Amino acid sequence: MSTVEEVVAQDPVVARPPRLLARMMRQPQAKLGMVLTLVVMFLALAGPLLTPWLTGHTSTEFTGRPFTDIGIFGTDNLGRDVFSRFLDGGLRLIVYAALATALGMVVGVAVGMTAAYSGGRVDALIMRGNDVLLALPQLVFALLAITVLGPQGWVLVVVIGITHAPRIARVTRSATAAVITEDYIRASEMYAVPKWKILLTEVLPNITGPLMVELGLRMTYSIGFVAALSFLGLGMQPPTADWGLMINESRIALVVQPWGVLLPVAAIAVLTVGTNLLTDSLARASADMNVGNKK
Amino acid sequence: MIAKMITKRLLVSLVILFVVSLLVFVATLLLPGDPAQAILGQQATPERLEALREQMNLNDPVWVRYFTWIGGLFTGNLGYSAASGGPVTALLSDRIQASLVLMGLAALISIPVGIVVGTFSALKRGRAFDHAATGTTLVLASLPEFVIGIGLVALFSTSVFKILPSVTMAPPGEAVWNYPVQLVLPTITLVLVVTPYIVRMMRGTMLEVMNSGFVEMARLKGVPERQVVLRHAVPHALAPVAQVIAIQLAWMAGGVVVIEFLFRYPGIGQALVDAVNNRDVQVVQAISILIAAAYIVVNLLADLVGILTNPKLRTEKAS
Amino acid sequence: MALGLGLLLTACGSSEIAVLQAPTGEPVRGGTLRVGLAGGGAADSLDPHSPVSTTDIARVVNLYESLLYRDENFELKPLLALAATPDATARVWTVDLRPGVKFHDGRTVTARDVASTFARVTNPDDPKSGAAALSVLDKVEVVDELTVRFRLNTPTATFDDSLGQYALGIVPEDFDVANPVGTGPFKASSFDPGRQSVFVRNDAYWREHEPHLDELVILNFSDDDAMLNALLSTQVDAIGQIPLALLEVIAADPRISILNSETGAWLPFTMRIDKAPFDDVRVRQAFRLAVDREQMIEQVLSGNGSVANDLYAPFDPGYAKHLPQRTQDIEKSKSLLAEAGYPDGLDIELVTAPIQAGAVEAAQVFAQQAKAAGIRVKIRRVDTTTFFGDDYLSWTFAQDFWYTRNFLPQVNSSSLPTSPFNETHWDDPEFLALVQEAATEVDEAKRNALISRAQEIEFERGGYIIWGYPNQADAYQKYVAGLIPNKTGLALSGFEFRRAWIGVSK
Amino acid sequence: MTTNTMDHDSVASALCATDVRVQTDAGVEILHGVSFTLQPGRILALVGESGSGKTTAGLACMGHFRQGLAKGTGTVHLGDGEMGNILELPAAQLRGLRGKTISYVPQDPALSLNPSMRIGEQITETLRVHRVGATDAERRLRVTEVLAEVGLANDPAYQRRYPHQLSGGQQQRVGIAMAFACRPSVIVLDEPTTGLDVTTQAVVLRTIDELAARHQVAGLYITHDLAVVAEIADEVAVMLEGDIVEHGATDQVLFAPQHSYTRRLLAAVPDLAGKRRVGQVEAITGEQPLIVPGPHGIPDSTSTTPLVDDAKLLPGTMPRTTPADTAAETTPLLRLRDLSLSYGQHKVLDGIDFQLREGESMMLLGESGSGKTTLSRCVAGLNDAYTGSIELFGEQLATGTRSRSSEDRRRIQYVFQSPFSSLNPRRTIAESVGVPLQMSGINDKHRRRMLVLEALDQVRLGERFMDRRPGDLSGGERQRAAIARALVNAPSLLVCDEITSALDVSVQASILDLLRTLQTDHNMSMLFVTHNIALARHISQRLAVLQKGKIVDFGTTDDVLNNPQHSYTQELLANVPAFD
Repeated sequence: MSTVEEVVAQDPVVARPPRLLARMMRQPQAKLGMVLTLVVMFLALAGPLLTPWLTGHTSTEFTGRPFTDIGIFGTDNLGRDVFSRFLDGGLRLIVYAALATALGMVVGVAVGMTAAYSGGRVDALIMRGNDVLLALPQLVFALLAITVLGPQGWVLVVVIGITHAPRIARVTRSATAAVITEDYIRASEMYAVPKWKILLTEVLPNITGPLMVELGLRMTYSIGFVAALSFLGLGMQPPTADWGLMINESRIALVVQPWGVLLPVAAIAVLTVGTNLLTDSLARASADMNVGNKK
Repeated sequence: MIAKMITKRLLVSLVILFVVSLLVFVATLLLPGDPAQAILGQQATPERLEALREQMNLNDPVWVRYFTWIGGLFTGNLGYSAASGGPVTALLSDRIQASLVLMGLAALISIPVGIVVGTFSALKRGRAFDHAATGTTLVLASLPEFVIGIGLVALFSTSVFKILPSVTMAPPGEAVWNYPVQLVLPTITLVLVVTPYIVRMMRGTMLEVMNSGFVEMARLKGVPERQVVLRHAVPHALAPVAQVIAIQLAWMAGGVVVIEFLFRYPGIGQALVDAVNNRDVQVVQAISILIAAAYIVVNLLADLVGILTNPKLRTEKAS
Repeated sequence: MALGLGLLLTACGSSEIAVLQAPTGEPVRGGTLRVGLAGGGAADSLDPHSPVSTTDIARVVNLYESLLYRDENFELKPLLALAATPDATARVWTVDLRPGVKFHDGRTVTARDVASTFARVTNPDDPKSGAAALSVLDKVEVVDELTVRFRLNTPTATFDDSLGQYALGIVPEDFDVANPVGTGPFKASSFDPGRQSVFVRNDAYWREHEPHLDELVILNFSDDDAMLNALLSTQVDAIGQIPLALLEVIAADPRISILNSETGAWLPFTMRIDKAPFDDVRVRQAFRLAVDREQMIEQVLSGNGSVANDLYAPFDPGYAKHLPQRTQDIEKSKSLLAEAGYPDGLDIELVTAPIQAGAVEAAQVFAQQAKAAGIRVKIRRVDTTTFFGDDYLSWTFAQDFWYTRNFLPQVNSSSLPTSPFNETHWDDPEFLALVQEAATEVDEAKRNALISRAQEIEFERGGYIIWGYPNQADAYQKYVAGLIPNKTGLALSGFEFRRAWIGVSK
Repeated sequence: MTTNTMDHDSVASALCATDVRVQTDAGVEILHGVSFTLQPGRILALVGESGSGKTTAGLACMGHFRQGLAKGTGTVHLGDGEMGNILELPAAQLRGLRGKTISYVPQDPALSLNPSMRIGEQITETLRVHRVGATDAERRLRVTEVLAEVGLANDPAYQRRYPHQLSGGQQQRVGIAMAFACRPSVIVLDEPTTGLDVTTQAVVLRTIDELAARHQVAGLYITHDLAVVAEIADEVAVMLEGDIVEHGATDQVLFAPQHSYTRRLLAAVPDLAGKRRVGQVEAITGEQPLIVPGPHGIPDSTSTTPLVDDAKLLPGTMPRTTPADTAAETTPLLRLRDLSLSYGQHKVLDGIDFQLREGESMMLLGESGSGKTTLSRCVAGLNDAYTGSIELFGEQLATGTRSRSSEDRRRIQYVFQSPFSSLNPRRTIAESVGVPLQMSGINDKHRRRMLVLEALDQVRLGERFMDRRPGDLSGGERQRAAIARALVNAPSLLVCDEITSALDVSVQASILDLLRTLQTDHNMSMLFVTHNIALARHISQRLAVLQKGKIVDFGTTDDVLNNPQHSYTQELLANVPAFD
């Protein structure tokens, strides 16, 4: 379950998912998604450990001239072993994506629930602020931020997290809005349960469905986003071995030496498809679960 | 009533645009490095630097610069490109065209395709077509745009078939659309990125609507199925889908950057990346604002569509 | 991907007549040459005296001509001048102009034009890029129609070198960029900044039979990919400076010829000798010893370059050939570091930017090599603008790029406390003395001796790590003839398209 | 097996359904072979509680099966049956019949009318698809005609309206007009009056009745409301769990029920007169099913149900014994003074004054929009936007619940209308019921659990429910749990807002029973808010009639019901369907 659980683990707010996850895993496409995700996850996590002895080279040493087919998958633009770099290049991508997603979720959920619950001016204010952030496309935002602050890891995480937040906030808000009309919220109001407690104990458990779906979705996007930034040369910096960066460095020679591009592209594709399959089945699961609740 | 709603929307949009402009301006202020230096390069003598700084009124206080700039926005004068010294508008005009052509093509293809495919897989729920459609869209929806792009390139222009150009290379000064074959891959990429969302949304809403009371009623009235779909169901599904389409179009405004970069497409996306590297502050500002404006306008339109297609709102007075 | 389009055309043999033999024999007159060059942008200009981008240079070289110029072997040759001769003190230089040379508008070049040209370049209000090297120039006297006398404030034995800058094209007194009149082999016919410029043959050109071409088109390209594709799809006939890593691939195309020129251009690492850790000469030596120059050339230039010995100006007659080639010596490097107080290595940040093909790559390779010596390099990649921004010339450990120059001019621009780009903050009294003496030494032999002694000092304690001289590789269609290797580091035989001709009709 | 008192050969039947069986896609049979016949000009009522399969049966007559259901088996013949078995007709022919020969009036017009089509157009569409009328002009004539028939305005302006511009009653009449537009021979009405207030209901029923009579249309009237049946139906078929357990002429079924289920059902129906002893019966559906339904209908176990034991008299029927008068002088438990509340210029509550004594139960009667819920929420402190004062035991309460003391909060408890929304689906019953205790400072988990258990026992749920989640409970059980939450803190006033309106009659009966017991045993006061006047005698000693935010009638239940002062109350009483 690594993705989901790992991701869930990062997200303190998702309280009691087991039933949901159980329903999710019942679907074949969830199983497929799990397999795909796990495969890439394994590659990414174990890769760094495997590199030297599996390929005989570290990800930075030189094995020949650039863009030759020395080694299993040839060499890259600096004559380094493509396969070694590939094995070494997934970890950061995934970690950064996960962190960014977690950040976005925490901020977004907090903001969204507050907005929906307090309503009125606060709500309006927060949501307008949201719209402002949303009016700058994520990439433009990232471009600006990264050129201002430089392409350090934390900048990536924060930028992506921040750009996710308003989108997550929207979802959270509407989910919350749907829940707070329910009488059990009014009931706890009646018993003067503190507002924060209402949000945490009454509202949150009832929006985990949409939230986890959003979580999966954002995770998928984050992966693509981190990779895309590296691909634009604004993400990971050389000589780091990173899938996005590999694509950026090797694409000029796609004809001569396609592996430098195709391996990472394939990995990213499989990973995102995997996570998205999981997310999708999660969505279905939570959907028919809510049906269950409504009787 | 409705007029009020619309004007309210408009005002809100304007405010947002204003705040965004502030954001962009501040952000570009923070860009490290001296634009003047950036333009003149390392051979520049202090005298020339100073002269240029003066000419770009980099020496004015910040707020003055902001207002000269914002004022320019309204007079359609986006300032002078630091890099070229020429007016930004002139610099961007044909790039904007190029981007619009690309996005327009993509939209033209993906919207109808999305709606039709979505509707069909909803009607053919659970059948082969539906499974195929949902499967494909799910996969496509999960792929980052540049992955799709590179995939296509590898497939159609380098590794498997070698039938399509992988980069746009209009001889300088010529419009991109004089070389349609070069537009194919970028367009397809955009379409493949955008369509899945439309399909999925259309399918979802159609399924909902087809289960709704009034569709059942229409059937029980003996209305022929195709009329039920075309007259009762589809119109209802369109409103929410319009939202998604708007979001997708808006997304294109930003997402096109990566794709243009990938295909060397001479649009605003690439211009933005270049400008950021050249510290061409004016251009960065202009493009960011442009994209933001486009985004806001599209969303506004979606809202308006929503308002106008909703009889409840349209006839507020009557009731 | 870059070559996608190209290979496609190769694959399904495009409709063009693929010429597989380079044309031989007498040059054919006529035809258009379309040249693609990367770089340049909306800031391009036809100003003869402040070329910035490569495309600017290419245009300037073909529109205008300076008094002297550097030929393909980097030798100083007369161009609009017949000779430039110093007096005994090297304070006064007399230049005899080539008679009968005509501007594009038909007027004859006179001494007055030369004077006004130099006035324009050194105009204190708006000094042009050539001005830096002319700081010694006091005034320009018109002796007669065809003789000019340059009076200098300090004796300069190599003033002729300054006169040989391509950015010193001679223009008429009443010159105006709007009407770019020069004496070059081509006349400007249209110019679209950042896009392309079209030049036509200057029929009144003073060289016999040249130029061969009717028309010269210079196209800007935003990047290598596009440029390569343009060449391979025969949208251009020749392109300047291709990525060395792809040299072999491109060469493999039967329709394409490669022009692979050795140069004296250099891509150094710059260590600020007045800042820790580099204020300790042993650290500088340690760093120099940590470099595996052969591997640098292999990885960064795919082998297309020549090993350097931490010295610039390899083509200078005074170049210190006698010095032993420095090679990687990790042990020595380590011990030096230990002596300098870094027994267990040190961490250092290397600022790099894509300022030139191979720069960022070189940084990565260095980082990898230096590990062995316990030098832990953190690469900080910035973009070109930031690199040349406020901190330029004050980075502790960075890189730079220089075209081929001879020793003294190079020193003037980068290795004197007074020079505009002294990036290593090099200020060595002994070195300084030698250089000043050499600058005024009119006797060539003596001067060369001084120069090589100065280079010994540079070799001992200099702040540059100069690992190699990258080749300049250009590619062109087989049907293009007349282009020859050129050491100046300028692409496509120094942009001397007067020599070029089209073998067969396309 | 099907009991059928009519022999359909005598009259030419309009529709004849025999042994209709319907399965879910999963293969579970939910309709076990029902048969019935519809006669022209007569209306057959198909009665049953939720889940009894009555709607499925109704739609089966039109050859329509909702999602999740497989095509039914059996035969449905129209008129002389030359059309053949509807259940086997090809789609095209079926379409020809629907809306033309046999038409349908949906349960909720708000959902069944296309919100983005003008009503005129929606009716015309029916005519057009069935080629009724040669030209649109003719059709427009028919539309105006039929609109008039159902008693709506029929001017073009009206026809150009959208559904949302009509009231519920008007929407429903549009639905009926649509159904009658093509002059069908059979019409299926699916709970057409649920959700309408009694007055409108009466109008709609009358419309249906006379139209059916005038055009000799055979009607199948699906409903859960036996009172309505009495009003409109000529015959009744009672359904339970997919079977018709009893079928006969209306009077016979209502007054001489054969089947035990019918009896219990009847017994559960509250009547205005209060003669019937509602609540002695066990709840039937959902909770403890009487008999386990076999595939072949229900064995008619006519076991004697405990009949009225006159020993236990209803409070209210004997004012003397109620604390009402004894406590007359003591300060009232609750007193409202000039309670008003308005949103903008719209006055929701307009100067409410009343008092409630200890141990007394008051019914707050009003139709939707009368402000009754707002009023009850003001009392509970859920709505603090009111002016005027609410006093509990003589001392004025703060407006909002948060600003009230926890003691005040404990004293007044509120039970919400919908048990499906008032319990957090993600928390166990014990957790939910425990909240009030927690908030009134009982932190000892064990103690809390004990109290919760007590409360659950009071509402007859008991330990086994403690750790279940609402999802696993039936509506009635949920409502009991909700009540338990209100009781757990031993309140002195219980505010019940429409708490039975979402429940089946039998369940409602059991809840009423429960409330009454609580009231009598714990001498607890109650504010019982409802729109159903028929409940009055079964629950309350006092009755306040609320209209447009004003109390228009007030007094002991008997007084008000026997001689209503206000015209509105009189109208209500006149329109309330009843069978005696």
